[in-house]
Amino acid sequence: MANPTGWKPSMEKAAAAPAEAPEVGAGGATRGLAYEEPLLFERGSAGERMGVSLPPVQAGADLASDLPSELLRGPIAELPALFELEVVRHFTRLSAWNYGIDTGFYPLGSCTMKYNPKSSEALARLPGFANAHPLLPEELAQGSLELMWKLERALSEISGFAATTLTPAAGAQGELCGVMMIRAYHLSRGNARRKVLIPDTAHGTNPATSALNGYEVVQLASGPDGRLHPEAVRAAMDEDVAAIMITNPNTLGIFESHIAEIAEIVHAKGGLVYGDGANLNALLGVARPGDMGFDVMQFNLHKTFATPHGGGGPGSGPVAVTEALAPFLPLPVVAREGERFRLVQSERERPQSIGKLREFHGNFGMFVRAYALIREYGPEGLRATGQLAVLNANYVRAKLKDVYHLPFETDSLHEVVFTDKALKPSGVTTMDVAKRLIDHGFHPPTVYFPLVVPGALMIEPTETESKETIDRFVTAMRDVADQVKTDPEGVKAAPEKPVRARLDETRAARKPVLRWRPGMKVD
Amino acid sequence: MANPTGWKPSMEKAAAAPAEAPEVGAGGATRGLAYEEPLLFERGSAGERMGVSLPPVQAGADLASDLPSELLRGPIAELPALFELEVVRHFTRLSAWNYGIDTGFYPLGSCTMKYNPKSSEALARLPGFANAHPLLPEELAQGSLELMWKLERALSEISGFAATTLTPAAGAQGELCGVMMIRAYHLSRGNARRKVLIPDTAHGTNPATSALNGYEVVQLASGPDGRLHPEAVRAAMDEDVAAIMITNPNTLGIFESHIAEIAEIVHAKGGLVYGDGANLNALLGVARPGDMGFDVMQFNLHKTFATPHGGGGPGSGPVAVTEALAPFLPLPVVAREGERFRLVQSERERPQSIGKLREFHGNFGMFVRAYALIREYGPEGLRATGQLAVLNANYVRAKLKDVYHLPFETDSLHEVVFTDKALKPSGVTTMDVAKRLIDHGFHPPTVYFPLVVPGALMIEPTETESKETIDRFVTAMRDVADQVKTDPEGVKAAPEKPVRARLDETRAARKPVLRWRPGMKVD
Amino acid sequence: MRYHPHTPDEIRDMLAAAGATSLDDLFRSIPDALKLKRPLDVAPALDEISLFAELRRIAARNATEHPPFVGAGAYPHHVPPVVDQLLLRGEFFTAYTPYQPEVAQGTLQALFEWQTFVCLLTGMDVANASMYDGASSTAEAALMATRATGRSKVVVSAAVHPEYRRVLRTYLAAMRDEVVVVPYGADGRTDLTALEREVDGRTAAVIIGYPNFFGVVDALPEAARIAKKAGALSIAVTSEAVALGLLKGPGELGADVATGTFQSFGNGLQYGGPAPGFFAARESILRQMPGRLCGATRDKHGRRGFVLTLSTREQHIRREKATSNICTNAGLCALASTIHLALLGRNGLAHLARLNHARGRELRAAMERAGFGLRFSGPTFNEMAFEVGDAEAVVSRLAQRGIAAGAPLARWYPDDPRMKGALLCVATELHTPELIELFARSVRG
Amino acid sequence: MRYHPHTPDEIRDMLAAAGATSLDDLFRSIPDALKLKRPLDVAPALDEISLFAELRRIAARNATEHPPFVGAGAYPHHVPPVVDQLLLRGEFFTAYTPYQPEVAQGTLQALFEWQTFVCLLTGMDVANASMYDGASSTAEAALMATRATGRSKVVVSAAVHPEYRRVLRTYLAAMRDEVVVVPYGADGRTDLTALEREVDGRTAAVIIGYPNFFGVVDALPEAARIAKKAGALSIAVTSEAVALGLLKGPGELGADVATGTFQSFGNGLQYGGPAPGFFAARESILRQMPGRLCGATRDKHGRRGFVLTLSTREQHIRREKATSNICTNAGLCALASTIHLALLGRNGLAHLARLNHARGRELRAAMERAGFGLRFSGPTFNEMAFEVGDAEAVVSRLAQRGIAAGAPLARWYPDDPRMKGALLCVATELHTPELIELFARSVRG
Ligand SMILES: Cc1ncc(COP(=O)(O)O)c(C=O)c1O
Ligand SMILES: Cc1ncc(COP(=O)(O)O)c(C=O)c1O
Repeated sequence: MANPTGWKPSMEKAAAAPAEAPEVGAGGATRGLAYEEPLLFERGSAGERMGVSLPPVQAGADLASDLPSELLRGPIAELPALFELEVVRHFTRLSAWNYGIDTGFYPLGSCTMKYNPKSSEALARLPGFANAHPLLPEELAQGSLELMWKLERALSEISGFAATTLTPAAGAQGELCGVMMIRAYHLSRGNARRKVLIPDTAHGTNPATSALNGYEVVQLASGPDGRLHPEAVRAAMDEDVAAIMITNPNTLGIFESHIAEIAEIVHAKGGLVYGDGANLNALLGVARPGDMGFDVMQFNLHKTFATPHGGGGPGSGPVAVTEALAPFLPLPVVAREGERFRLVQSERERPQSIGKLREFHGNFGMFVRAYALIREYGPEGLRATGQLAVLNANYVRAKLKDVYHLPFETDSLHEVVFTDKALKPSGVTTMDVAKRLIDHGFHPPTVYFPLVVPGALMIEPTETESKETIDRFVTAMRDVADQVKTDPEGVKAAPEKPVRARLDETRAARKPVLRWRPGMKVD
Repeated sequence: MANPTGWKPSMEKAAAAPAEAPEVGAGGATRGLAYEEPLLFERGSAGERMGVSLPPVQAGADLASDLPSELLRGPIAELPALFELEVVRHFTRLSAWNYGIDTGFYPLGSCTMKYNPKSSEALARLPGFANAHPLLPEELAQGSLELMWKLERALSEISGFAATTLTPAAGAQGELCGVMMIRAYHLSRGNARRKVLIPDTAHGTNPATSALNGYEVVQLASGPDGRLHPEAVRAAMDEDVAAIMITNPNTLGIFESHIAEIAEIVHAKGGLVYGDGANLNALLGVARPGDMGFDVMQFNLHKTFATPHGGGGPGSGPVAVTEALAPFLPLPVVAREGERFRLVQSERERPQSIGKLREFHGNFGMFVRAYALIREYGPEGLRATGQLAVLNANYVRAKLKDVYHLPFETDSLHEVVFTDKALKPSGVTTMDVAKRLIDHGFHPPTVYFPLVVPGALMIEPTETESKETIDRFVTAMRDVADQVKTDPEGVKAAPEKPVRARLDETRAARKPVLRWRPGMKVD
Repeated sequence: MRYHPHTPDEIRDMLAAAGATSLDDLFRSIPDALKLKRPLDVAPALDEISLFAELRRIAARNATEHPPFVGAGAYPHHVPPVVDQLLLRGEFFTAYTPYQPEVAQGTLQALFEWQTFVCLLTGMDVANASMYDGASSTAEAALMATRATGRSKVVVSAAVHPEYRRVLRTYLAAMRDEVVVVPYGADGRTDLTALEREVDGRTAAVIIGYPNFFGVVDALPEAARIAKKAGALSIAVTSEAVALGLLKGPGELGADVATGTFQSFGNGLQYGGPAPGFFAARESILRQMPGRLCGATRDKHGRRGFVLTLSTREQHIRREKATSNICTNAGLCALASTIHLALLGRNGLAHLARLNHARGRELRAAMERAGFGLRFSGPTFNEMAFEVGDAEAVVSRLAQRGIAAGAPLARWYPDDPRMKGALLCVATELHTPELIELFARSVRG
Repeated sequence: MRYHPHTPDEIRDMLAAAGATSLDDLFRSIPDALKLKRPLDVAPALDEISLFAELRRIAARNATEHPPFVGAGAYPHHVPPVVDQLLLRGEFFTAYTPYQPEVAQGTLQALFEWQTFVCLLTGMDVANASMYDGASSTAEAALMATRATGRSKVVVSAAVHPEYRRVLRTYLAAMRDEVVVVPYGADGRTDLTALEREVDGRTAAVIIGYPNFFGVVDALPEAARIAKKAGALSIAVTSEAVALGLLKGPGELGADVATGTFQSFGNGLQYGGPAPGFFAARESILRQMPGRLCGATRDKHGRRGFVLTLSTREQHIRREKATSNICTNAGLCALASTIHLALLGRNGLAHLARLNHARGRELRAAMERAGFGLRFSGPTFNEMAFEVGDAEAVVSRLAQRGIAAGAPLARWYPDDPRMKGALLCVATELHTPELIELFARSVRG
């Protein structure tokens, strides 16, 4: 095999070096065998090799006869020719370079990285669900429709709203859907309005979503306690404001306790209150956005309801609304008629609908998993989820606040944000701490977000982590803080254990290499 | 977490050490993150934690009432109390300490470590197969019976025998079954006879099996060409010899070309010829033991027909026989009556049967996989399997015979045996070479077997390995041979990369610690 | 609770450490008036055995015994079991967006391989790390075109998937961008004269299906030429990506952007989602692209590695100035496609595409034998519209036998009299010749 | 061929390197007369899609909709999906016997955990790394007893699983060891007076079921005492290991050896195999034990690790003097049990056992309501024999409804008139109260 990954074979040299047991981190991290693996395109043979077993093509299926020859292509030369075992080894080895929830603690703030139940995978693969075509005649798809209808009802109850659409593909599309409905609502009353108010703690998708809807974003400063204050809203609120987008608890893990008053202020001027539900995990069974003055809210089903999204997705972003906004829900809508269910697909039946957001009905595969989780938890389980998520975060906070700077003394709910302020003298940054945690055996927290907190370290343990695990994480965080004092360079040199040391992001952006090409070089 | 695995946390020290990229072996082996993991029993909480979700026990199910109280036990104190994610992480991390076929090349001679198709796993899990109870009324188990009947037919054809039993659990039980039938055959003619002839190249299960049947083992020396010679057999053969057990090709990967003459000699004195079919992979579609004078032979289905046996099993050891031995086949036997199949269970129908070897009908789960493979291969695929297995072994042989000592110049079939003779001066042994291969990224070959070859290195690539893979393995073997010259200590220090360096086997045997106990110590 | 590790003792200790008197006390920052005073009104908890029984009951209410003869944007294909067994590996399955590249090289290299597969099949220079689906990907392409060209008119062929067009309208509504639809001809291809007429100096993008909604291989080269002449971007939309194993990539035919879905590779039907939307374009448009991008770089020892890059386009940095609001994408679905494409490779993809085309021809022949002609005369891949008289009646009749017959085109084209009897059907490697014959006969009834 | 990587060119090059002129030439060491001159007469090759169709057809000929009410050595239990998803991890699934411990620590630690689970449940000191199944494990125990005691008589209770006894006879036949069967009483327990009479100075082992074949908790402590008095080893056989979550381990009750299967933990029915046989014993017998043993040790850096040990007992070293000929065992099945037991743990196992016992009582109550009494008066766990009149008739009648009713005991005890109407039935966590009620009513008909 050539040497595309740039490692230098050097067996003799290294072998001669004195053998010693590698360091072991608080999370048990040590070193073991790993394997360099070239790109698929750098593998395989020039020949007829193939990793699938397909039926033969009937002889005499002469293509030219019915397809324009100028549009035909032969086999794509740059594609590799691999056999099944080669592919199995490739992905088995690649996977070992990854860290997932199944590997260990993954306190990535704002992402609610909780355990994804394996049962759900078996359920989502039941042939009736997995093989259902989205355009099945309704009488052949009653199972899908029943499940969607029941999930909609459950989500409406959990969030305290009148109705829910399951369609959106992820949180951001849920936001898009919600703001579109807000816009449609205002339009229906004559004027779409121009502005959307967004606190400075908000996730980037909030302003981006507003912009996509043609709204001008007015950023509101949070108070010294990390909360949005009524005054700030009152000052910015006017008849030209379509809505305010609030995340509650916000991205600092702090409950926006003035939410009711803020909602009043906004409603008084005819505006609507959008709830970014990405942090709903904190409130499950304890409080409901629909009871706080929110008019519309998206769920991040893949976070709060534990649907797998390995590598960055898929998500699912259902949107719940009040009665007033229900007419604007996107299509399709599942309607129940006795024991039968049907899909309302046409604007003729829902003239005020904002229309369609997906080619079909949403990420059904995720609906199955989320519904299964809700059914296994029941009311008590859901409430315990919120309570234990908040307990874990507060425990971490209590155990670390003496060594890491806590920018806000305000109560935390499901996550806690620290900063690298205390480490500054040593020159060690949040990024260094994050990388050093890898050598201890933990996935780093979210870093440098929210933007209002310089050097933020955002820790969200979730309810599926045990006290033992959190105690080990706390030990690691404290070890790193100690090491910053004794050996800052050691911290900056991290990580040492993974198959790759710190990667050069500047180089990647300066000369983008975004795909393989024959003879590809990275320099 | 305590520190049961004996590693020394030492983050500062090691982190301060100069960072450098680790060596990379010819098989791509490098180092990456791994995780120390305590025993299950060293984990978990003292409380009510549980990793399963079970229905409640109806209240008022008062045990004492109908079970003798002196026999009742409470929860077993030493068992751990874990939750699902904890268990998932435990086994995910443990698995990463392993090397399997899916990880890389696994040339473990005599074990035929070929790719285990993933399709077979999906097929074996079809509810109709997976959930079938062995005592299902026959009319409800026609699927299982049809599959067994068809597999029996296919195996009989592939091996060239009249009939096959699927019952035995593995190769060794297949041998047991075969020798029992031989014994029953002789008994039926008045005398069980006393001895079994076994060449010195035989696998340990052959003599062990004979002994289990009360036979005295007479070992025959192979000739200088690694073959058993007719003279040796003629000299040892008499009316007291029940059978000769021959592995063909033998464990040197050499075809016993005198097999026909040897069979004649044995048959002439009323003896039978047993074939150890563990190496059948070499002959698939090319030659058939049934055509060579063998009277009975076991298959190692889990090897030749690629059924998974992770960690040491399960196996499956069907036995094929000639017409003459068919009456002695163990029970059950699958009988076909038109489109219906039934199990012959009773000695009344098969008075000469040796009886039962398993509580039920054999390892059915393995039958599904083996049958699927045979169906996907068809005649051409089976023949190609034998041919390519032999091609790979001969290619390895050609590429290494100048650096490793080849004890026999005789043609090889599916595997090749080298020795460490050429390395002796340096003090490096076969075991050292094996361990050093690990650092290169390969599973070591079988070592020190067969016993007739001092320091044997037994390499069986199988047909599912590509030329590229074998070329990398050859490079590794040659690198090691070179290193032996320049740096023998480096080779003896191997392996360096796995989570564990060389383990102390003497210590393990001197003071056996074979299970966890509270406060367990290893010293 | 198998997912909740906390024992009563641990809860007590942790509360003490956190200085709280009870679990409720942790929520003191929530005004009492805003708290829920009752248990949620959702069904009671189920143990795993009952859960499986209940979901099996629900799943059994779907009829999925036979492969559907309907495609129309979602295609029934065989997914080799090896794909799912690799996909389920926890290290892939339970990792999120690779924000920390040193512990996400597996995800990142696989994304880099995905981006390469998308480029090779579409004939484009660059591709992103995936989109929600084909429709939103196409809508984002249109938005990108309006940004890139500073123009606001989007011209779309009526032969582009109608649901894609609905999503396009939803996305563009807010920007008050103008969507103009041009008709198709009797061959099922876009009417080029009409297109030529509509595309002008105000046109930002021309959108055309390839193959289009009718399964017809539309006039992409011509459409691209018309767009280029007017300084507009041409966007080719593909929902049956298997076709790209037989047909040239949109990039080779002059398209500037290629969008659609790779659902056909490694992703089952799942009642319509999730599946990986793809987005590919020419190098020149790179910095206008939505979504995540994975790029190659080196680590401090000089070893090649991968990272997310050019993120200054994205919402988490650029906020309201971002090229899109997309954050979570369809990573796992993209991985499934990547694994399936790796298995197919050069030879398998070509074979699969030929096979699908051949099955399409068998369907056509069988339907003709049964007395049903083609609705459109244009060239097709594995999907085509037949003239069956009363399409809705056929669908209900076959539904009674548990067969999904096809998509009655009149549902989307109520005003086009030609569509009254048009039934859109597909045949793939899953539809054996016997099954196809049976189907054609049942359509006749 | 997706499993054969070789291209024609590679084959050519490799043949050249090997100095062979053709693939056939590689087999020149096989005399021509011994070669097969024709293609094998097996069915032609199938592509994956056709393969799945064919095996689905075959699987569909089995009726497995309802959980069977028959146990008799194989028990229907719920296996949480997480077990299988972990088991399928390639590093476990495709590794073999851990001959090279440095690259097999995963397998080895899991085996060490398995051995510990077996010891904890059986109350024994040591356990091996698994056996083929319960029957062969029991037979090997008897052989071990004859070796250890130098005696040749094996006394076995007629209430031990009849198929186990058949296997025992097969295994002992060659050694001319003598097997004596002692009867059971009206309570379904071993007749202790008869046992006392049979066990003498020539007796190597006493074998008794726990619970026995009738589901009855047999008189193990008494039997063990009788054996000990005569200097024989007592062997307790358990096929429904869930019972050990509620009943004391055989070791606690005086047994010297415990054998049986852990199929109930993590291993499905699979028409009877594979499943992990277990073998546990007192420390004193350690060196007489068959099978592989995993032990703890340290590596050169002092870190704890695991290896296969005491292999001087085994065939690959001792050859004809080995304690057994077993080589490949049931490793993967033992891993499945280990994972399931880890999930169950202290609390889950106790709960599962109580639940099974409770379901057994519900079955008994339902059958009594339906008019069917117990055949035996002895205490039972989750399985018991009912008096149903014509047992075979009941079985065929319920088979027509796709239900596996139970095991008619007369099949194994044709000469015992008491067994004529005896039907052995089981109820586990899979048999809901509703299902049990329905079953009892259908038995009545
Ligand atoms: C607070 C917040 N809002 C919105 C989003 C966007 O959700 P998604 O990534 O599902 O589009 C996220 C996810 O990162 C988030 O953390
Ligand atoms: C030559 C030979 N014979 C017999 C056996 C025994 O087969 P099994 O391990 O399936 O019992 C083996 C397996 O190691 C073998 O290699």
